[in-house]
Amino acid sequence: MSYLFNTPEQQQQMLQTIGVDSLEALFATIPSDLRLDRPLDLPPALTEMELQKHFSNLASQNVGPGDRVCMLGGGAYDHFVPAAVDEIARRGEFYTAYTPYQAEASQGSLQTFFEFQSLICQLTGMDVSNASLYEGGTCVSEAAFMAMRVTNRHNRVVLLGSLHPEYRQVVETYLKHLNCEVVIVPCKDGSVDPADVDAAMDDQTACLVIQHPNFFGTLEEAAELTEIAHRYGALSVVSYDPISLGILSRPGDYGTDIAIAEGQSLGTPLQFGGPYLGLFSCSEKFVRRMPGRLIGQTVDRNGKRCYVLNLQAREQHIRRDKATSNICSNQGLIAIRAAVYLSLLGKQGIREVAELSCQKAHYAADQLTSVEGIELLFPERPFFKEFAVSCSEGADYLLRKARQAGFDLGPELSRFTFENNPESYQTAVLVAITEQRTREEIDRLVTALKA
Amino acid sequence: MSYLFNTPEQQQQMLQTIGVDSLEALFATIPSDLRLDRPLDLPPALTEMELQKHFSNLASQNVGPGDRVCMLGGGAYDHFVPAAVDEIARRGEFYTAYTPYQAEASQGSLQTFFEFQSLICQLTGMDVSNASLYEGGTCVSEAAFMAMRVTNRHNRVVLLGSLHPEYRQVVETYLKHLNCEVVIVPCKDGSVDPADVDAAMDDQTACLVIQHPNFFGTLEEAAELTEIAHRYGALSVVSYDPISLGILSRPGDYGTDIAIAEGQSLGTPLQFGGPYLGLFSCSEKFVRRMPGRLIGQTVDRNGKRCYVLNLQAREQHIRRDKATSNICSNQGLIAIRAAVYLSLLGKQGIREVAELSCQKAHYAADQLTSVEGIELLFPERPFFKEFAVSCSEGADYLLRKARQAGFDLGPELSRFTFENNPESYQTAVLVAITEQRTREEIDRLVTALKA
Amino acid sequence: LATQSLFALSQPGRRGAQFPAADVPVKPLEELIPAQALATEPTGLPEVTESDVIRHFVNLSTLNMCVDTHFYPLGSCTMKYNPKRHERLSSLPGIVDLHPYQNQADLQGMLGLLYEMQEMLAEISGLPAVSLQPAAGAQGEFTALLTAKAYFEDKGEKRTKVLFPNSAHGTNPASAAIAGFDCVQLASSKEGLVDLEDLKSHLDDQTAVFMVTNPNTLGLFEKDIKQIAQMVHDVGGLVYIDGANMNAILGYTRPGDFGGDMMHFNVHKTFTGPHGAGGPGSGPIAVRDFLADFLPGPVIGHDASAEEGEAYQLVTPSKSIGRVRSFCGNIGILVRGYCYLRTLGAAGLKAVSENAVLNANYLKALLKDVLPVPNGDLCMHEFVASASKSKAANGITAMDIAKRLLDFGFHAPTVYFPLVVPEAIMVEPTETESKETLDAFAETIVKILQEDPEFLHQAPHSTDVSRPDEVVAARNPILQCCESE
Amino acid sequence: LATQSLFALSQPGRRGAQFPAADVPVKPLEELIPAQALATEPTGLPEVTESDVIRHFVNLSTLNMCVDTHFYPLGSCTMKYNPKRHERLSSLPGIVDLHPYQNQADLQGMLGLLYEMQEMLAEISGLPAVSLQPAAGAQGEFTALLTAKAYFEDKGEKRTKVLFPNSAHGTNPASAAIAGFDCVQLASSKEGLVDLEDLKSHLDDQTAVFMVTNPNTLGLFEKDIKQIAQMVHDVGGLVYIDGANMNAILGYTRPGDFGGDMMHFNVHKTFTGPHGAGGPGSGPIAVRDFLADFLPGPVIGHDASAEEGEAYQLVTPSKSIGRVRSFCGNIGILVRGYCYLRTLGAAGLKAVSENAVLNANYLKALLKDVLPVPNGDLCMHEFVASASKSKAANGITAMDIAKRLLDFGFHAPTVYFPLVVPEAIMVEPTETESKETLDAFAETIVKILQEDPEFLHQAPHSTDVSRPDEVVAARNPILQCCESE
Repeated sequence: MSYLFNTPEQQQQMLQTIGVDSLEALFATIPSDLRLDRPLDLPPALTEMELQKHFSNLASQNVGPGDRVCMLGGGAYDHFVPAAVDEIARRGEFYTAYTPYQAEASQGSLQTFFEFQSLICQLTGMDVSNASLYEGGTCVSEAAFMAMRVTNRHNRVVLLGSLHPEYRQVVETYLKHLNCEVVIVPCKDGSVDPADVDAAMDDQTACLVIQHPNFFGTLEEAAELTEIAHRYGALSVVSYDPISLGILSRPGDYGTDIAIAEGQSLGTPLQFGGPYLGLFSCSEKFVRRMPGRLIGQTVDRNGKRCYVLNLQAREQHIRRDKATSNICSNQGLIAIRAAVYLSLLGKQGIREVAELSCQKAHYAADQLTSVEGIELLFPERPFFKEFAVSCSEGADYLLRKARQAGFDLGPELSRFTFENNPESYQTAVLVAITEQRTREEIDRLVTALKA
Repeated sequence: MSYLFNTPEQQQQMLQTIGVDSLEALFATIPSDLRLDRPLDLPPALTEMELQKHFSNLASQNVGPGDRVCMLGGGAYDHFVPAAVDEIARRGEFYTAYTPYQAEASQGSLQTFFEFQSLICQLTGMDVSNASLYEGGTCVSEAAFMAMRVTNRHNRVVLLGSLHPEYRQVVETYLKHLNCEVVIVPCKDGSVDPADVDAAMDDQTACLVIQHPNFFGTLEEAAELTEIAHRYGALSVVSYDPISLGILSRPGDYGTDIAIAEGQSLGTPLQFGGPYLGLFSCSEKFVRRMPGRLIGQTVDRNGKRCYVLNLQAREQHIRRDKATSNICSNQGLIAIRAAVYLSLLGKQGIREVAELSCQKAHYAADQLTSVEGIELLFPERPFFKEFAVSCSEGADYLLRKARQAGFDLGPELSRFTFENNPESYQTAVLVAITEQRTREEIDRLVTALKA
Repeated sequence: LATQSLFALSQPGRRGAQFPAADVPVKPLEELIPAQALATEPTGLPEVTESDVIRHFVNLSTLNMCVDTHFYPLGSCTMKYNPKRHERLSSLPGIVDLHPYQNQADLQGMLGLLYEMQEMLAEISGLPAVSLQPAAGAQGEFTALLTAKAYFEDKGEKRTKVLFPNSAHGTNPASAAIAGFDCVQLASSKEGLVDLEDLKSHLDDQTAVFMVTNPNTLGLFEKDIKQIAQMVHDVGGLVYIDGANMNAILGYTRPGDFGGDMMHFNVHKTFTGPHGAGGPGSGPIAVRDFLADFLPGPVIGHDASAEEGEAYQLVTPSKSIGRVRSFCGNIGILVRGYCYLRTLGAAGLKAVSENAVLNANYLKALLKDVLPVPNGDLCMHEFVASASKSKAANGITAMDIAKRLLDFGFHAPTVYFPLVVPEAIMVEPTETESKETLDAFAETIVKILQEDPEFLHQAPHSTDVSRPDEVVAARNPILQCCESE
Repeated sequence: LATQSLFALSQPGRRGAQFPAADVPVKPLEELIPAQALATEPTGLPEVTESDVIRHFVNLSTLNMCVDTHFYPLGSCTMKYNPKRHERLSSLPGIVDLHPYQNQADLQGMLGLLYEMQEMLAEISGLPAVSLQPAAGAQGEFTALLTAKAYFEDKGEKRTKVLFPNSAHGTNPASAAIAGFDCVQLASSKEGLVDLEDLKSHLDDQTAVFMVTNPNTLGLFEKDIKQIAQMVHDVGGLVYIDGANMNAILGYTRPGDFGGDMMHFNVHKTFTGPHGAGGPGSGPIAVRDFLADFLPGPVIGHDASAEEGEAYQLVTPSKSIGRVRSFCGNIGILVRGYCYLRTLGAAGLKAVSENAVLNANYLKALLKDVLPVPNGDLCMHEFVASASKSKAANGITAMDIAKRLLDFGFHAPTVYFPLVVPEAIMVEPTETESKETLDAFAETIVKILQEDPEFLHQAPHSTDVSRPDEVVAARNPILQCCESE
């Protein structure tokens, strides 16, 4: 039997010490009428060798970036993951430890998370980062909850219509049953008009949620929108692309109150959508209203610098129903990956990745739109590394033709629902270009699409 | 520049401390006429991302066991490697350490190698194992050298003609210029006749080298041959298949003086032939004549049990030209893999792997010989997990047809030279079956060959 | 040196990862991006080499205790061995590199795996409808509560209350609060179980859900669970089973069979996630038939008669509460859980629980004289002892024992939880520890209790740091390192 | 606990790896294998679980110092950073899983890589013919000496002597002896270089090969190397360059350019192999044109005009000495070396040597007052200091310093080698260490030399064990653990 230690002989010795005469007897407190009277109906047990073959078989039924060039976007990106990230994340000392409840036995995790927080602060220009939340989508809800607590306005939040539609759905799931109005300001021509936002805000609005670059890859007037939010006494919540901060102005620079992001791009493989990494940072003044785990520096009884779980009084194991969030884990191992990734890249590397992605994306956009029938969906809007194109012969046609040539584009906009959903979206797909893509690949795609 | 630390500013500070004014000046002791006056002509430097793409491209030009079912043998086998082996071997603490010269900073390696030695002793029934040599082939030469030292007979060794032909070539390379006669006893019908061996031995022979199971996969009369060697005062050297010892009688059981092996099967991937693992064990009485590194148990100044490099007086850094061998490394990391592998398998697991390989190989032999034109090359000889078949339409035909069906067989015997090289070898190939092969695979191969 | 700050290693101009020059025609950034959107200065990320990064984080890692190096009997956390095959298989190309928006026909292997995972969780729970989406147990609770809410609203009921015993995990009330329910905490009985009287007194037509961990956080099976469920059902409420302690009952009894209507699994606990220094978790939920239509989307559907490449599909239930996260779940963790279930099979899972319970009871028996367990004769997979006796006798607290254990190479048990036991020491050995380890642990506890209390108040003595000052940390929070260098 | 014996963990019936039942019809083993060939009892391997194995070896690993955790200035060993991309790339499917007897058409990617490796090594050495076969530097020496022997024999000469300076690595004479040569050890000059007079006096028509490490083991470049080579060539001999110290001169000068006829590389040193706790190494050799035909087979040939799948071929040189090992070499290590060379390129390699030499000279300068270096004003990539002064002054030996350094988190330098320097301390910092680390190391040495000599004789004080008794070990060798349990 796999992973068991006690030999039958030892089991007998142990039962004797306990004072019962069978394993079965240990379960005496489970009333017999509640017992399962048959074996579980599960597939037969496999040895490691068999399981590995089974996985080879499963993997062969998937088509991955190893087989096709990945230009898929929509919140998950094929950025390069240096080997050093795996080297650290696969150390048993990290992945088989748990929440650092015993600080003395967990300084490795604690300092790493503390440095993760520091790196996120340096990346974003924000004062304080927590040690991570689940992923980008739930960060929006957590930010909205926090904004409600901070502003004491519990009945209204405003979201830009250019927010990732799945993030918007998550917010709606979290808020709609709470008597809280979720107002969506429609996105027109690839971004949201600040005047429309101004019109949507009022003095009962807890926050304005901006995604910049937005779901379509284009830039929002994040600074101006933040000012608008503040004019109404609301918090500005900005969901950013962490890679973009290699060249774009940082949320902390333009006065964002809560900066959130999907951190998958920072060294985590795509793995079909998770586990990913929710980045959550804010102004210092709101720190005691933050959700999630916070690591703080302190000294030990000998005056030595060390790290602890800090401000736990906010958390659910102490505050229970009054906690700032119900989240009681962090994405520890993914946060470690991001810490290693950001350390490796440094200020120069993050700039290079951002610039390469941006330059190559623009080259790709130029080349793709040279194909007859393919046009930028939002030709007037600046974008960072992702853009939407429409295809006169339909989105499916474009995707299929690209696949046949060995490229995955997408997602197609028709997968999603939007507040403002013009006809043109039905023939449009997103294209995301990371630093991994090459001119040769882009040219090959374009040649295939022209053929 | 990759992997460098000193920034230009630091370099200047350091040069100042040294008292020279340029990096160039540090190389003043290299006469200028010896300097290379141009850059090295090497391919351009690649970043990690580019190198990874380059490797994907290289790998795609190879066809590996992931693409075809591996039934290749000839001294390297596709046995299953449990994930736990990789988990340990990829720890930086092991792979980025070096020879444990400083015992206090190397108890991890030292105890692991000590346990490796112990595991090999338990596996083989021998008294003493060293901490490994290069690989199976050079073990034969090292054993021959050692036998010469032990017996003080320096001019004659006898090898069975069923020894791996590459091992035989290595022995010849090592010995032929030393005024030492290398006598090969021809292999007939798959094994060597003890009477022929008896005839070949004399009282000037240092050792008899036996491979069992032999290169063709068949069994030799190892016990009887050992007796013959001893009768002439020679040492018996047995090259074994470590997996086979899960069911076969152990070299120590039948009086072998020096037991050697290629240890690749014990948890090391095929990686195109190396690095592999030379296993070398012997009787206790010869321990001070052994080549290679030996780890010994001792106590430290506080009486605590610990481990050290032992009997270094045999080694080249002390004995120089009088050393027992010129080898000054061991296959540390591969020995660690073998230690983990043997620990995981234990006495039960090694038996299972041996039995499965043996049973499946016999099934495969039965099925393959049901194909018209395919026959066992040595139908009379018992074998363990590998066997030779001849194909009436030629070895190439058989290999090609198998490849087309998704199977790699081989090697073909025509690749090698043998002392006794009958015509029948020209149409023969080896087939090796490990525990990884399934009935479904074997049946599929046979169906394809019959088509 | 290990604890030097990463930022202190930074030197201007040092480089870790490097990237090639652009192979496309490069335009000035200002032509691509409006000036006001561009950063005016670089980020403050440190500048270090790859080797700096490796040495720093490898050395830091060695300051952790972990399952791979130490016995880690952290109660309620199921710190069992994490099989290494899971790490290998979940990292295979074709598994680890799939994009969530790929064409479904190119994902049939992955979707098939996830579908099978749903089926296995349904069978283990006895609850037929599964959503893999929740990112962790706490999100599973929240998701299930919303599912219940939607169900009630669909029936035209608006129920406001969620009940839970005072021994519950803190996430239960926190999740209920965020789901917009009023929280009602119930007393525990003398035996450490749900107090039926107190429960009864709070049940009414406003009761939406009764949340209960079973076995509960004292490591005791709620023997009256069927009756409890009946009581809840009688007022029209639903029973939620917090699955944190599933490791005790796999194959022995199922939440769906003892009255639960909804539950979550902690894949990172019960099915060896692993724990990842705090996460990621994965908290799939299983619910009864009549709740299936309300589950968050997408779930994995299977149509055996579909054309090739379409057998497995992402589908959204008809009355879905919506999404609770982006994409489909913490797939990497679910894949590991799948490996585990496929390795163990039915008999293996049952043996897991048998040995988890055996180990807990054995350790409990070894310690019974020095660390009495207030509640329960037999425990399930864990037990909650109390250090009240030693505290009263000579001042040795649960914290002292926990800290001192570190010196002996044991991670501490959970202490001061659950709140209902004074000086609680909550020990969960798991099935992947040996009798030898349990013996050594028990001997150490006995030894510690004979040590000088003053010495213990200062413990641990062998770790890199000892007794960090949490009060100072909270008073003036220092939450990032750059400011202080 | 970490140091508990693996065998002590064994319990009858415990299982680690498990294998499925046979899926073929099973026959009694006795029908397949003659009875006398079958074992009569099982092996004595221990019986432990997978988790036992992991915890045991992970804990053991933490008792090592290594490059990933500590500065490791072990002289002559080039303990530089091992890039993590090498481990990833050398483990890729299609690289790590190739069988040596596959069809060559199915190996063109691997053979192409190895061919390119040959070409790069030829360019770096200035010697055009390369064999990748030797498993380590020592085997490279042996192989080259046999190659030379075959060359002489082919010319009808039978030369018997191999010369080397007394500062040589022990492998030089050991390899020469095994290759059947008489060994002649030469004196070193006052400057620590080859003594030209002594060399001259031993050169004659029996001289086959002069072996020299350059830079030599004192870290000094043999400035007269061209003249030396000329002297050897004048008597018809060949010059062998031990490439252990190539890290000093990459791109600056080449063995082929300064008179070497043959050399080996230590891929695990110069090109970040890695070191693997003692190996595997890889010791490819490069030789002059006229020696190419004698190299061991196979080497990788390239025919650009060949048909697809046949461009790269394994070929055996026409007058080959034969094989020195089975298969083609330590491919896994060569692949890592290939990664390194492709990452660095020409400018990168030159910068490697510049910084290796800079770091050595800088550290030497920092230590010059406390640990004088007897030979040389400027060193190359390493230097050999002497603790003679401190030994004379207060009895602090090289060994004391080495052991005490461990307490401060530094691996010790090589001590007592080369033999020509009393109380030798041989320091090779490598280019992958920072000025900050070198500063800290130098400060520590200064501090140590001010400590109590008695205290130092007992060092190290913080490690798991201290000063193992090697005499006892050698007197009654205990070489396996089972006997004592």
